[in-house]
Amino acid sequence: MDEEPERAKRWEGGYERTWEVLKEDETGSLKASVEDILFQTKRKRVFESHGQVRLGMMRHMFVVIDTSRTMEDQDLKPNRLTSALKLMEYFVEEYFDQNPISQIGIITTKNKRAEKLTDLAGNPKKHISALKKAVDTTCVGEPSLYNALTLAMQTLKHMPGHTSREVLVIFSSLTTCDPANIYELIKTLKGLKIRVSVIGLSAEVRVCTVLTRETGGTYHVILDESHFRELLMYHVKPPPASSTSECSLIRMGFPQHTIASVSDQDSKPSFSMSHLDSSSGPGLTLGGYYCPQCRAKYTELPVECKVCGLTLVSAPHLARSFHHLFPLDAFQESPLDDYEGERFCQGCQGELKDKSVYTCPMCSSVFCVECDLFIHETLHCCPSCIHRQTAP
Amino acid sequence: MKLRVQLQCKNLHEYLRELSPDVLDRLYNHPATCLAVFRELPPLAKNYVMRMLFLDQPLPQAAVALWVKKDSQKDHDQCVSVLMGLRLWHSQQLQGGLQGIVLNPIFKENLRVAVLGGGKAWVDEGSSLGPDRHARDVESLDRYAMERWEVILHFMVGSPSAAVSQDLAQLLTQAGLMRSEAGEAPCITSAGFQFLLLDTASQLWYFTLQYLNTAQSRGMDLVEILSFLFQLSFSTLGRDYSVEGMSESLLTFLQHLREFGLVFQRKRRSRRYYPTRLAITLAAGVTANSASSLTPGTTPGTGDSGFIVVETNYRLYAYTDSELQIALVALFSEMLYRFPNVVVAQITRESVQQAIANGITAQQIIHFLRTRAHPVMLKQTPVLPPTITDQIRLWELERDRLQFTEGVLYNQFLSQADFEVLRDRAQGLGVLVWQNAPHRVMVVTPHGHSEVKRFWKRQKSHT
Amino acid sequence: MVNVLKGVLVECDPAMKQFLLYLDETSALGKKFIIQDLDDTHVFILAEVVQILQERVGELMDQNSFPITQK
Amino acid sequence: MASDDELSLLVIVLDVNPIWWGQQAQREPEFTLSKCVDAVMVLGNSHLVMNRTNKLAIIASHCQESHFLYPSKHWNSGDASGDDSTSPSGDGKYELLSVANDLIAEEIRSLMARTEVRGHQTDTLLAGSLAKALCYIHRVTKELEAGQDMKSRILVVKAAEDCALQYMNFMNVIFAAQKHNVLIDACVLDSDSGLLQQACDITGGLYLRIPQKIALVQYLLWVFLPDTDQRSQLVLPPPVHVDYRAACFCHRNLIEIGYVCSVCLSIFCNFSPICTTCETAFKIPLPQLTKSKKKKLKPAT
Repeated sequence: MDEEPERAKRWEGGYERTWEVLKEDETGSLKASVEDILFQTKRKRVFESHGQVRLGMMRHMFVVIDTSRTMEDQDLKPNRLTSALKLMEYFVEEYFDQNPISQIGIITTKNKRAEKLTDLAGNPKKHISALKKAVDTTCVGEPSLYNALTLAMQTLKHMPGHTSREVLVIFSSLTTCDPANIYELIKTLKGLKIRVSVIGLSAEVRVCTVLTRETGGTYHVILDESHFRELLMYHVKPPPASSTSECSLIRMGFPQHTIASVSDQDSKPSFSMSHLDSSSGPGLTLGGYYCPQCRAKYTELPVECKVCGLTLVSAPHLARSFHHLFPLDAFQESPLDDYEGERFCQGCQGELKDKSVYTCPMCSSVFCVECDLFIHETLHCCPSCIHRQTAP
Repeated sequence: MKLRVQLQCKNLHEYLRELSPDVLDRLYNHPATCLAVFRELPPLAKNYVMRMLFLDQPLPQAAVALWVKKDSQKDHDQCVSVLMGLRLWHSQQLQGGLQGIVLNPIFKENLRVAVLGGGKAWVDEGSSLGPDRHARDVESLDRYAMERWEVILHFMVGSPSAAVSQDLAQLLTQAGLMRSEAGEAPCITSAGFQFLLLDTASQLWYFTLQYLNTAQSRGMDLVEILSFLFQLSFSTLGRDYSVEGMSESLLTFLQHLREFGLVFQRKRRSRRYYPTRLAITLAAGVTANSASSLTPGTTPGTGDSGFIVVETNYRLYAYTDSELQIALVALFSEMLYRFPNVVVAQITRESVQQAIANGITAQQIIHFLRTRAHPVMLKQTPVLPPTITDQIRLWELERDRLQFTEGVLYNQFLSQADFEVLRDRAQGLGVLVWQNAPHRVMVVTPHGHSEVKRFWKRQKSHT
Repeated sequence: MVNVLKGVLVECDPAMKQFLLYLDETSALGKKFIIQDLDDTHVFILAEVVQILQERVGELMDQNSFPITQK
Repeated sequence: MASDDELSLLVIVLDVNPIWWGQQAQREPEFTLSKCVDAVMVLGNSHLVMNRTNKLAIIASHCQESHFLYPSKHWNSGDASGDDSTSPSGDGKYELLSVANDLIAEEIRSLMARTEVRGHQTDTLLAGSLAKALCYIHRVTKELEAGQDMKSRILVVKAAEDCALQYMNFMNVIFAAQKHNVLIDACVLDSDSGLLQQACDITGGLYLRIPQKIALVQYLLWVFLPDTDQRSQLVLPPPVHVDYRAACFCHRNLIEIGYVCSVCLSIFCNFSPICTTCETAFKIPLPQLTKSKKKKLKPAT
């Protein structure tokens, strides 16, 4: 654990002639060249999606947010804390969008202490409201990586083996105040198969490098806000499941939603179980989801039944993550000049004007770059292939 | 005492509502007007009209009231009053004594024609004349329209090169945008300054309204020219139309429109005309004109959209070579540098105060900046730096620290009852400006004074 | 008996009112002009001083403003 | 009043499944495809006249393809100035509308004439049409000028049956729509559609199965013409009961309690030691239950 990481630093690397990438055109403008580079980066993300690997679809993740004094720095606007919390809200939403039956919890650390903002739970609303409230926290003192990780570990180690155990640390400070040897803790984390990833807001810190390397996580330091966002989004996708992780079939309930109208004589308002713990909100409602096992009522899904412990989800929740399992093949890029046929995109009907067209390998329909991106990032299915399916 | 004259720009509804029922009914005889009126209805009212478009039976009023949710009752009432006010809805007694509502049959008929077809063509297409040898493309029409319109604006700011017809100059004076002393060249008024800062669509609409107000005195038929105007706004850009079958007064009107740049006609006696983008966006100005409208209403293709960059240090960069635009910017800022395609100006307290003294409001300055903001500025939210907008408003408020209202003070009442009687009377007449019951003091407007005094005298004689 | 007086009602913030009272007391406009002090935000004044009063207020504001930009 | 710079795009997906419409013409000769197209055109026209900035697109969803009826490929999107070759209106209809309507009629005629029907599929490929609609919406959004804002919604006028094989694609489309805040409305002419019910429920659109086909125009104008702002004010049909139960991957039964594979989230109605979808062996040893299961259930993508 003592050897230096082999990865060379950027400044130790070869002399990069970054300016030579830019080329002037006849009129001396750099526009075409710059546009080219932008165009390439746009496409790049599409290719990064991995193919058929086993993914850990059920995730348990703790997000540790540093709320030490350094979070008051104003290099992110308006300050690091506000910016980070804002991005976290977006992250939580995306996370549940892509990992419908996973759970997340939030821990904050300041003043050499760590405390849980929210427990592991599968409903985004609670986390988001907690994050919204957290904007007013005062950032004081030093963070404690050790305490935060211990707190996360205490909960995560009880999670079943078929789920992933992850910790994501948003680390702003350059120091950490640890009550004991953190290297011992890293060993324990490794033993418990908890993956720890770190997003640094200031600069690379050695303890984080070691931490992430040992536990199999990733470590990045942000460049700016958009890069921060990009790095967060990287953690939205389910990670490849480690070969040692267990698999199992999980019993789940798919409750029906019953809508009772006020005019209906038989319907009576009843208490929702999800309101038992929180005093907020009206307890009595008419319709709801009834647990198929014990008939307890809930107003929102997904939820773990408080009475019988059955996980209740709806079919569309599961369907949300199908696209990870059956990813759409990347389209082939070919120059427009080589393409013969109608110069219209099969997706949006727009004229193909860019210098490249994208062909679906299955149905050989052509698409423009915008549609190519849209199809791979959001739609996850080829509009033309759908038509071929039933054709014999 | 100088009270600021606020440029009042009515929207289409306010204008139409002032017309007599007879004129309104005649207006609805043309599909184009129906369409224009329909389009300017509140969104909810539009849906009401659509729902009733294919119904021939009157609907019970109670049933219509059930269309909206309880918490939107206010919007519903407003829609009903608009529809009734424009005589689009008629009440009718249903069998069994219920109050029913029916869509104005003429309006219904013509809106159906506009949406679904049928009826006779609006105008003679130019195609009856055969293809035009001097056909104009969209670009040249845009250029032409802008040129014409700018001539008017130039004339208003007093550029020596700009000359307009007698009619137009007279119209500007009548509209209160310019003031002409006997024998002297007309000069711009404070209303004129405010006018200049509006966006083109609103300017056009304001101007058209003024034109319509004076139309009848020129012996023109209001219905005829309104119909033509709306018809113009629904025509297709870049297509030619024939003047065949137009009445004499309509032809005069066409000549005026030609001068404003709303239509293009190659020669005065040419048998065909092209509507320009100004004419087509005329109806768009109807909604955008509300003074509080904060939305950037850039008119596409008018060329003057998007050239101003404002920085938080009160620097203003205007990327334009138009004399007029520079003159407009100079209305409220201090010019620093002038380059062939850009001017640099500074927004200062003095310059803004000067503008405000000219009758321009802070809101108008901000609106001007926002509607002409450079595309780069449009990408950020808010479009203008808040420091600038706030400061401009503060500078205006600075002048408004004292509010003056002319009035007559009544004090030294003998009893609380006396005070209350007189106060309630004044309030009933709507002339009460201010009152303080514990001190028994009240202020009424000067013109309400005589009435209140008379009342008081009578009151005294009774007791 | 009711007393009737013609004039101008001025509505302003309390700070501004103090300035008006000061002008009145010092007879800065050549004479007393406040007819009646109504409440914290209202005074009733002579109509003829409005113009000059506005100028004085403008002057006051000018004194209290500093150029926020450098050229 | 709706601000001028907020555009509203309505994409109408019209089911033109020839088999269904053929049968329909025999069942009820007074309500045919051309009647339906007329009704849709009335809705389209009404939407266009509501506001100057309103935009419209109509997609015909056929057995084998989705075809844009309006705007056509050769038409510059959004720009009102059409090419001059189109014949001018001969009657009192608003010029823009008559040009659009002629185009729609022309396109649908050529579509129906061109495509030959193979097999006897009575299901229409709605998912494909919706996917194209979303691509189109995406493009129009990208083409907006700075500072402009657009609200878009999709209206599906559905005739034929659901296609069960489309489930996964349909769900993907629904989630994409939800992500982009695109409402999906459904006007169903025939039997209820479970997929569309879910689509409307998830995206917040309206689902209505109309009791009287002949009155289609009125239903369209009353229920589907108002945009989101006015919908919050108007009293509209209540949400329908949506069946969110899952269908197991092994027998396609609707189940209330099932078993989900932790790796691929396949749903099974009872325990099995190996996941048939991802071939993962589960840790918990269990007595062998049924082994006769279909090998691959995922549709070829």
